[in-house]
Amino acid sequence: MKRLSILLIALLLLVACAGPKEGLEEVVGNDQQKAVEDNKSSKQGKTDGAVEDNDNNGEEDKGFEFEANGVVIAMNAEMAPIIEKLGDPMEYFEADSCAFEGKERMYYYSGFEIHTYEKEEIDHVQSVVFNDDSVSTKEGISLYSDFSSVIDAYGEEYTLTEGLYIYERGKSQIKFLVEDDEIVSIEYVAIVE
Amino acid sequence: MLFASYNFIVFISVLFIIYYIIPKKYQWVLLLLASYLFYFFAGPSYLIYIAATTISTYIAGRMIGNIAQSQARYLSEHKKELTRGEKRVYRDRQKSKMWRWLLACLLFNFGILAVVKYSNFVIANINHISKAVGGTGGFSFWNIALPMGISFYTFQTMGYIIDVYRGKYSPEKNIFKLALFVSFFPQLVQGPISRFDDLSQTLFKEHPFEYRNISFGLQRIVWGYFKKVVIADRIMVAVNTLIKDPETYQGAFALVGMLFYAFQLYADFTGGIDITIGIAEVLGIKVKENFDRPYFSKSIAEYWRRWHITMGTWFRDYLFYPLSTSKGMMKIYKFTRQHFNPYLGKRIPVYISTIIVWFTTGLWHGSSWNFIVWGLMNCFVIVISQELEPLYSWFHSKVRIGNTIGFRVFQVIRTVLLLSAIRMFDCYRDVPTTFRMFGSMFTVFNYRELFNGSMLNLGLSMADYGVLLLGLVILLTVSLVQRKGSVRAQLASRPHLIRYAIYYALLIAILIFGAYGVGYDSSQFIYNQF
Amino acid sequence: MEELLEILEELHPDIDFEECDTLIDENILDSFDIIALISEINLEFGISIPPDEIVPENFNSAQALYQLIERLSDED
Amino acid sequence: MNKKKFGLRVAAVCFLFIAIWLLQRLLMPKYVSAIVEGSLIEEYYREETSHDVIFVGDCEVYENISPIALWDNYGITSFIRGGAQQLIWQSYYLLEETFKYEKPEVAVFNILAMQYDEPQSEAYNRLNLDGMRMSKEKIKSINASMMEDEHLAEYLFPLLRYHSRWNELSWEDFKYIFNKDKISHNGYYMRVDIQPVKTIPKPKKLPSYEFGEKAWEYLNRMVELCKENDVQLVLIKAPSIYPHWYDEWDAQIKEYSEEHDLLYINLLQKADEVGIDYNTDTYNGGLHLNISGAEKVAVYLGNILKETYGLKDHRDEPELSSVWQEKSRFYNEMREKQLRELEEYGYLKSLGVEKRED
Repeated sequence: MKRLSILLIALLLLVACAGPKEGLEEVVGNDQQKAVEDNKSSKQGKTDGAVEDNDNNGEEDKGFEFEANGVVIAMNAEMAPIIEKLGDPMEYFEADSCAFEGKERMYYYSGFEIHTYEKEEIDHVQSVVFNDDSVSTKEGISLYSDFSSVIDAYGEEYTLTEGLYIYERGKSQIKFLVEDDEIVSIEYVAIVE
Repeated sequence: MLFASYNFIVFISVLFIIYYIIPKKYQWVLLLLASYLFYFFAGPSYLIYIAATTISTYIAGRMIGNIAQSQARYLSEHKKELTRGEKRVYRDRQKSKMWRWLLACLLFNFGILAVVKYSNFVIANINHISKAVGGTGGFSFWNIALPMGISFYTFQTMGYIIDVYRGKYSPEKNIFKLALFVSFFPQLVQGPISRFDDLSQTLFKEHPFEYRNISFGLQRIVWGYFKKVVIADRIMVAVNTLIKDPETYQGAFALVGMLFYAFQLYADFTGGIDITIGIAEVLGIKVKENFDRPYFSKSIAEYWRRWHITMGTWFRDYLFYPLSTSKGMMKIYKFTRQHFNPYLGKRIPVYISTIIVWFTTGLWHGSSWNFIVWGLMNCFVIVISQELEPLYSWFHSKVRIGNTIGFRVFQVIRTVLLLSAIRMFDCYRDVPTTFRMFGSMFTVFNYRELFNGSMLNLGLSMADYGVLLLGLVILLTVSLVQRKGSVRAQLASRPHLIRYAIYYALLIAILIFGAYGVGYDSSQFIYNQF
Repeated sequence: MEELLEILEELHPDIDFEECDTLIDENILDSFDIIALISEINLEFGISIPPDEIVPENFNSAQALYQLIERLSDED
Repeated sequence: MNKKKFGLRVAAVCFLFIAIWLLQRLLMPKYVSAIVEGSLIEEYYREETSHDVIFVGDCEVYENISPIALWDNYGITSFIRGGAQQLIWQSYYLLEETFKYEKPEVAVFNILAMQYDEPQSEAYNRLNLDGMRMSKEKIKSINASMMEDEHLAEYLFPLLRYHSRWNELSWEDFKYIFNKDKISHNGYYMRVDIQPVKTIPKPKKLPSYEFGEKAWEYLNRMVELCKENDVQLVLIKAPSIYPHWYDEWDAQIKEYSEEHDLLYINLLQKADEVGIDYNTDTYNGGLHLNISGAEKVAVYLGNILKETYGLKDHRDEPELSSVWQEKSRFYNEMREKQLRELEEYGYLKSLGVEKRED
């Protein structure tokens, strides 16, 4: 019994803190941590994080995807499995980057082309460009349709510069170039860190 | 302007030179200008906040001072004719006038702090509750930027006004001197929280060029940068990888993250304070020490007397004592004493105050539940160990190990582990995650993974770990040398060759091994959040 | 002084308060005692000890404490 | 403080600065065997004789024109101050700096850089700026080129930029700490291998074909600068097929050159006239020419420059001749070496070129 209680106390020693008996400031040891944290937490927006729901909106993070012949092409995805599913491209072009290693590769398929970038020697999808109106986005927009259809499908949250409407979602953008209310270019672009 | 930025280094270099060139009576004016310039770089709009605090505190201080003065004059002029009771009535009336000024000043300044720092936290909580009861929770967040260092300078300035109210010293008559006290730039970002009577002794003085001050100050600055740039900013890369993705990094990795964070926080915070005190030293100004080798503490209570000391004493002097000796607490004391027993009577007021203090301390650190829980956990541990005290005494009387070195080392390690574990609350994104991660250390047995190369996927290379290990050894060595007094003074008595070899090695180590610049972009990003 | 010693002895019957002048330095009084003491003094003498007087020098001996009480009541 | 003590302190400070300077030399990339493009800009300072023609611009100048061929065929002396993805303001400041050393007859600018109106990447900035000697122009160029998170201090003291290379130092870094081998031929980066053009990528539609404001500003300044120094400015577009040179761009440059009375030569349009065979004259599918293509461009361009500006044939000047003979020797030696290498391995192993799968 005695042994047991000694063991128990030894355990308590682990959990709690037995300081020697101390004077004035004993309980008052209420210091602080870090100045720095002060700023950190506020800027990290922990304020919101602490109380808000944690179920991240998956859609939001996923980004725009293009689908061709049943193959999903997501931005920043690895290219190899996509080629495997899509088959060999009609045409292929690779461009050295000046001075540094790494190539930009372009794969031409019917109606669209895929550009890739190299990261750690693996090709990833950089962008998808539409070349004719035989393909359309998942939301049903194809080249040469009216611009109003874009607003219907993608909403009003775009940024506009010189006729280029850019929507952003997750790590991707979709860009519509509009001339005289007609969509003349559609491009998916990866946001690369 | 961060401490670890080229701009800041240029800024202080230029300041040091001008400071010792201009006539000495303008030195403090230069510091005021420099401080406001420093603050201007942080965000021009922030100047409004710090100016508001300065002006309001100045006015309140002067008014309280005037009341106190006229009270003293009145009492000495009418010493003879007033009875004791009349004096008391007069004094109470004056006191309540002063109290109103103090209260107005406190409400105004803590009000600013509350609005900029805590309104979004409150809104988030209201929204959450409203959602829980079926509402929409639709209050939108305020978009207010948090002025740099507002928690620090507000506390420092409120300490001043409370002291003036208590009659500890008379108020500063020169508003620009008060402005310098509020905004003194080296301590603006992360403390220490100085006291006016202490800092003003050297802050407004004329400082001749003294080789020893400059040399010691510069050494301290270099040492601070070493801790911050070589150690803290490097290990931060791994810490951020670990805590940003708690789903992946469980068990052993949670433990590693916990220990790394303790290491990072120590190097970062004490390094920053070294830079602060070093800068002040070069300027001939003495700023209070904020740390006393905290990781050698044998208990959490002791740790809190050795870590961020100026913050702790602030809470003690301006919150804990007033609270625990307030009228309300005395009533509670009396009540429990009479109706229960003296033991409880002694404890309950103190514990209530302690809990409030820790709640506030948590809140001060950050406006989230993480920090509140973190504060209360500290409180919990301290209260528990206090209550278990008789048990420990009994234990020690049975098992005589209390004074062996082994036991002391055990105490130190236990304390560091414990405080690191509590600190997990300020790592992870919310309270439940923290509990889950803590639990995973005991339920997820992936400790073998630490040795299969996954440690190299955290953003640090083998070379980085080498640097960190070396850094840890140096930190430990310096801490041990510190037990014999100032490291710099001990160094100064060594032969030139050894001294300079050490200074240069440290300086070059920062230049080469510092985790700054391109290639550390990600850490730069994280860094900005501090 | 008598009342003060009574209060003190009630807190720690085992200490000779008339002799000891290291009450704080030797950790005889902990913060609970201090707070309790302040409350008792308030009840007994009608004097409130302000927070900035809570320093070791004022609490190290019964004598120092008594001087503090005298000083504070003198102001009235 | 006595004299001895003071002297010791000065010595101690000097020692520190020397140590830091040595470390800086050690840690800066040497650009000798990999990314040799980083050496191009600084090789200009080794030149001991002046030049008739100075080229500035991106890879379309330093890979596509052979100064040695210009000498061999016309006795024209030239240097290419080109750099990878050199931005127009970098070209401008390089010209400004060059004019401090010498006043050439002609300055040639490759116009593709007009497409960029903003700094593009830190890495390319480094390749173009680090090689410059410290000068007013260098600082102005740095200030015009810095990305958002770059700092002037890291250019003035490159140690701040390259310190983290401490764990990737190689033997090369020690070997070339003071002196580096020459890698270019008056700024020309030689390649003898061949990869024919198979595909010409389709141009992407752009929201706007207008060049940016900053690009125009520096083009104007370049025109002014050349006028002030009495140097003829020639604009060229090299015969690289990618990145795409849009007709809309061409029209703007054409218009501009007419307005300012400049010679503008679109070598891409005149590829047939130049004699470029995209099956044999390019080493990476039409982006850059190999030595055969670069010599053809030099011959074509040299003729125009000689005819238009009456550039003198220096081949009968003994002093210049001997200098350029040495350059030719180095040029031919490297060509032989690359050809041998190509034969042996099938690719240029020493240049860090990847082996092609096809």
